[in-house]
Amino acid sequence: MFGENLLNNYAEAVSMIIFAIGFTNLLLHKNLIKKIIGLNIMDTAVYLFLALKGYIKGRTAPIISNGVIEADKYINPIPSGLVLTGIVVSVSVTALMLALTIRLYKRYHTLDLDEISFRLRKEGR
Amino acid sequence: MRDFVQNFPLFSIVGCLLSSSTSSLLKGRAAKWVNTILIMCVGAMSLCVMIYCLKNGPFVYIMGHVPAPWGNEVRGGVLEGGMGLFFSSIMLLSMMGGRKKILEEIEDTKQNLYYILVNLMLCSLIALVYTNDLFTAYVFVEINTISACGLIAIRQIGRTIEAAVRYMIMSLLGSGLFLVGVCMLYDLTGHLLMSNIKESVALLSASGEFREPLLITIAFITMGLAIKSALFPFHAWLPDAYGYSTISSAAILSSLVSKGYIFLLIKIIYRVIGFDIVHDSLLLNVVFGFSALGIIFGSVSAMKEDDIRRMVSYSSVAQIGYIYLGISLGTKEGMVAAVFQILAHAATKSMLFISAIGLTDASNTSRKFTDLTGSAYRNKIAGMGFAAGALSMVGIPLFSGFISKLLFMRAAVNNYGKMMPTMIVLAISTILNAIYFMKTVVRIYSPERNLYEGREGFVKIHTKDQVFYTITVIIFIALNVALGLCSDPILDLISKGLDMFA
Amino acid sequence: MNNDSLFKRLLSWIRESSESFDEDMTIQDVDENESFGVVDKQEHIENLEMVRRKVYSEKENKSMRRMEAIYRWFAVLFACFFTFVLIVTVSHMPKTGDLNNPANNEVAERYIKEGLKETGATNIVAGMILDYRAFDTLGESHVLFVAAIVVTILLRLDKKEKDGINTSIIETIGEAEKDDKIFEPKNDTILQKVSLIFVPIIIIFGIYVILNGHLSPGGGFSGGAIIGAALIMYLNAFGFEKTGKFFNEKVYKTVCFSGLAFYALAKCYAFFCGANHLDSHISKGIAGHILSAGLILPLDIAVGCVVACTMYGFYAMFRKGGF
Amino acid sequence: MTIFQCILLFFLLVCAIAVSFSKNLLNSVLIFMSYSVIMSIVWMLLESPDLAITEAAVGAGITSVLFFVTLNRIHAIFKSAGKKKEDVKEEGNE
Amino acid sequence: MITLWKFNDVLSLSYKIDSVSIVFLIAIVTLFACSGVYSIYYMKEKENLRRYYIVYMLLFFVLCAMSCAGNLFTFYLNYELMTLTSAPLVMHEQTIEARLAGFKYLIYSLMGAYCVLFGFYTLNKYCVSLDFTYGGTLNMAAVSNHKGLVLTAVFLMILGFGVKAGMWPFHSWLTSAHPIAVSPASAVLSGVIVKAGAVGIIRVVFYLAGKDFIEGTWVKMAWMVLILLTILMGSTLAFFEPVLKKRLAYSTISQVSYILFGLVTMTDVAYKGAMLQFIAHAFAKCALFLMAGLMIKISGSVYVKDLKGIGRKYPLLLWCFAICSLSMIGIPPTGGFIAKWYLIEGSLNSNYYNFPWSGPMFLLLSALLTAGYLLPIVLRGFFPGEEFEDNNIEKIKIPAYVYASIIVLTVMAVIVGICPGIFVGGEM
Repeated sequence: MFGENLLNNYAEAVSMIIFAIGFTNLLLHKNLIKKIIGLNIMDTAVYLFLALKGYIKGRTAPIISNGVIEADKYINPIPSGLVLTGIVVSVSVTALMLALTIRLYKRYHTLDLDEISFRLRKEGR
Repeated sequence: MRDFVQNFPLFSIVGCLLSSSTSSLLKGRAAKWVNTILIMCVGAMSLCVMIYCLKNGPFVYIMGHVPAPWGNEVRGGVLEGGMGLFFSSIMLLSMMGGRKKILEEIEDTKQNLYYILVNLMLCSLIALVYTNDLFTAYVFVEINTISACGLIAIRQIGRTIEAAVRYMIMSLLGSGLFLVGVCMLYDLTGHLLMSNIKESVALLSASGEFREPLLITIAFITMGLAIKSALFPFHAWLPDAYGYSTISSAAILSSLVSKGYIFLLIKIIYRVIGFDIVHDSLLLNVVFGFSALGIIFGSVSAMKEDDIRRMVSYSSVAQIGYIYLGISLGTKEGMVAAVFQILAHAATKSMLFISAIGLTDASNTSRKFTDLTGSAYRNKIAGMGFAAGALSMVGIPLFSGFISKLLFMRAAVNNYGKMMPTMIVLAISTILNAIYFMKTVVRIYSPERNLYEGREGFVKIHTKDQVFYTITVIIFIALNVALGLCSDPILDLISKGLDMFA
Repeated sequence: MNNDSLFKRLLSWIRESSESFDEDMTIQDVDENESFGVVDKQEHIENLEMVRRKVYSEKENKSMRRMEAIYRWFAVLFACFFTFVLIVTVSHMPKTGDLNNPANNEVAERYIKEGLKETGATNIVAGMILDYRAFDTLGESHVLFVAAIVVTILLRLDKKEKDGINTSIIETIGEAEKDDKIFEPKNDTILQKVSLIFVPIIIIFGIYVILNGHLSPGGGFSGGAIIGAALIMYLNAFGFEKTGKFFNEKVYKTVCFSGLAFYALAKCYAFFCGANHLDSHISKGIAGHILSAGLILPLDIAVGCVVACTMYGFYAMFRKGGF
Repeated sequence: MTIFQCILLFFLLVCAIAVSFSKNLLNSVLIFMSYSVIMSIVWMLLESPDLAITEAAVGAGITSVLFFVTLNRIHAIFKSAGKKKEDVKEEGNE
Repeated sequence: MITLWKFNDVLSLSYKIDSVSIVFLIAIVTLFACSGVYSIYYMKEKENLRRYYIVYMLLFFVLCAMSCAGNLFTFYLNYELMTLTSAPLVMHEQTIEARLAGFKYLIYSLMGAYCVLFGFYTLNKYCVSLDFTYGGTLNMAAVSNHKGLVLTAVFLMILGFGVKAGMWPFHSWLTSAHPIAVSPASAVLSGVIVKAGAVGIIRVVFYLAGKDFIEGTWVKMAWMVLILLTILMGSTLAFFEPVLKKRLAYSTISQVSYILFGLVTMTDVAYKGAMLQFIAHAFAKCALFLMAGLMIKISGSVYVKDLKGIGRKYPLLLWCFAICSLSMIGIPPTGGFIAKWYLIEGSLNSNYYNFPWSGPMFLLLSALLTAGYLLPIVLRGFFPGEEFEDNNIEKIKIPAYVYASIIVLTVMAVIVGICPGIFVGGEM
């Protein structure tokens, strides 16, 4: 069932648990703001996972100091780049969702999607 | 120095980006013309790419000065070029058809923003079609999602905002799954470019190492893209989003956005994971079940609707089910059928939306069937368009729907395990299609003169008042019939392109 | 917060019927809204009555209550299941921080070995995202752009009071300002003095982060975010009429357009030259100097300007729907 | 170092769970802020300072500010701050 | 075999003419000519005539194309087009019930068409080619291990075409569509379009699957049971039906099943009989419907009981009615007699369980019923009885060309009986 690397990958395990929590919030929480926070948590968890994957024991950040360019002194730079890109995406999506929330609230005065659809059914619109 | 044609993917993508950032300074009309010209240019360039690849095979274009696996790449092939051409032409037609409604339904200070969104949508579609890199695919999927949300929400009534929120939540779940899948894939293979990943995946599956993570990764990516393209259990946002947004948005969303994701999925199946690894995995059976359920459910709830646009939206749930059915058959024929169904559905569904709006205009913008009675006499060309679309959906020969059904049946007959369920599902859904589309056609063609005497809004709309609209619908009908009549060269192109994928 | 209280929370959260917090999110705010300009008050009050009767009356939806309880249990179960699957996956993955992971292959090696020579950037990450994988970053900046556009569509208010509100959810500018005035600072001296001291420092720090993007941690995006935060602080201290003097929508549009257009054109040129094996006449400069690393510095600056303006624009839109 | 990392990860976990169980929205947003700060520290420990800076500026800064202003717009912040409704009104009218 | 257009490797539009299509063409041309002439008079005061005639000519064209179809795809294409073009004729009045009837007609026909489509896809895999060649084109090597599938497909196709041919339990569209449609339309409907289903079954059973493949399988059994039920059911319901056109519609159901009876017997004699029944019934039933239209115009009522004494004022009309009824029943020298003769002979020398005696029994029973529901109209028409005073029948002027069209049809029905050889020469 479980593989042999569980104890080595405890950090990944934690990040994945956080991912699952965020995913569940985004999918199943009733309140819209909580949904959005869940979205952020989910994204950051993925980025944590990615950063952990780039990390190599006993190496330093990929910023070349005093001209040393041996490959075995610096960690893997690729995940950092991907995470940088990803953070921008997540912040723009967050802003968008918040704007939608404001408009929705101005119209329906609630943050609960089920209630809104219930209300629409009642209004017959 | 490579051939000049090979630069065209780069040019079309950067052109879209530039024009979108330029339109933020322009007024509405200017932005409209920029948008039109841009779409035409992109279509022409994709055509050139397709012809070039037909002559001398697919090519890989380095984005930057270092080759793979270090740099970033785009890849041009027959199918990519053809898809680009098709997407841009459908988008052009939808924009032409919905012009009047855009002017009515959107505040004139926000017109140019609408065209910006359309440009960026086109950009993301083209990039999804051409890209050869998974993370780039993720970034452009996000652009696609956000601009689609804008397209839904730009007509600010309560229903569209609610629909946009639902849509965003669903597609954010999808992109989260897709992202984590890509990250795990990167961790397992150490690459992000499709071709390199394919090599390492082949090695891994040969050595049997990392079997479980690989399977779950594939499952995540597939599930994410399926959620984003509204496969059955995740379609809750679809009817509101398609039914209440402004008509061009509805046409573009229903015919292009989900298709872009599906095309990306097909590309991933072929170029990242490898068809032979996928086609005997348990994953396909799950997708098969979901798509079969989706077909039945979509047709049934479309039959229960009394609102014409919601009915058409539900029927597109069923159609997306068809596409996934073709993919999940796991044979070459099934894949060809799925790609052809993408084309046929895009052409038909956008035509249905465009003509539906013509009908509702002629009946005081009410979308209930009771008011639509006889509207085909009030707006002749829209009635013709709707009838043609309905016939194509029902699967009458000479129209595109017949050919895609034929292909599905052929693919199913060659796959003994899934033959019977496929046949039954297709039969049921086709009969349901027949019932609700024929019902609509009979209703819009049955005059109730005495009922609408002198009621305002129920007016005859003459052809000279809607020249663009008429041209659009006529081109749509021609496109449908062309897809139905000369399907052979198109199928030939599709299978060529799929071979180029592998 | 410690754990057992958390556990109590969990149980109570699962058991509670929703009027405890969902209702105070929804119903009680509505009375406040009547003091502010709600768009279509009559209709909304009817909705409210209807909801009070139907949704929140105990006797009418026992079933809804039960549904919600089931819903919560389902949420928890789903989370557990999903976590289990993910942990199983992770447990089969390669070791953390191990040297011979698949991820540490020739790709990363070349980035580190040749990165300085090929891009001229000391900060390899910056070199990578702005040179090797610049296509992603191009897309990324446009993600920000399109998000800004959609937020503008949703929140920018172009309606004056005189053209009436037709059941749509768009409020007028006047209402938004009335809504916003409550949170406007009433010439808070402490805040103004503090921000007078801090804002320049923060802005300078942001500029430093941007300009050193290729030499040290940071880069266009983080620097831009810092500057945007400083602008927002200034706005909170002095209010809109002060910031409006030097930062209005026109500035915002022009900066965004020029930054993005420059970015796209420069990258298009670079890609074109690279792919066709032409020589792009952009000197790499001496590594480690401030004016080096070819296109990376100007791109950082462009991204920084765009991000700063976009962040400030977000805030202004959210506050009162316009600059 | 690993001990410290473990503690931070545990805090991340606690914050993530607490966000979904906290009863009012302001608390959730504050908890989310602290979550981002801890996350940036974790990234600092993982030798990727770029991410740390960006996360600190964006996650803890801009995003939270946007959340706050949103809470203002939807009037969910008074009860959280325990403010009386009346004085809000008179402030609004002056 | 002319090929007009190739869609792809399997689908092509190709036409050729063989014995079946000749018979069908004769029926089509005569019927359309006569009811066209008739509708000049009948449709005079109806509205939007332009649409009516356009659709009429389209239908004529499509039917001719279908009768000459050279392969299954062409046949199916024209079959669908026929459904779509004949629906407007049914709905021509555009009242609510007309629309409902037309909708019912559309849905039934399309469902039938999908059953056909299923079989089409399957045969497409198991046939050598889809061109019609007598004796079947099945690729036995491929079929051998999927016999059940192919049989199912064939049965589905029989059912699908049977919907059009009014086979039980899919007959109910007929009785709702015929009375609603205008008389020339319903004449064409029950004269030709209902037969199109029969032609489709002929094509499938004899020209694609081959009768040796069907012979002795469950398909034949089930099909035969359905047909016998239909024959009996049609005549019985017609016997108890008060409305004239509905009665004729029920009789169409049972009479068309005679054709299928001849097909399912699968002997050459019965096949010839089926052909004769095909053409004889076409003429006679078309004439009957045209006359029914006139009678309803005259008596102003759709019920049979109001036709008393109609023969006093219109003897010629009623004589034609009498002759056509005789042909329906099967009394010499009309075409119905010779057709039923062949049918009974064929079924007698077919050796299939108890079919040799049960088949003829059913035929005779239904012939008696037919006499029971058609002859009383004639008798009451001529001899209304003493207490009859003719006030409800007013004398209206019927132009000569209408009589001419009806008489032509009647005479054709007789000629079929006198010299059948010119319609079905001995060859197949």
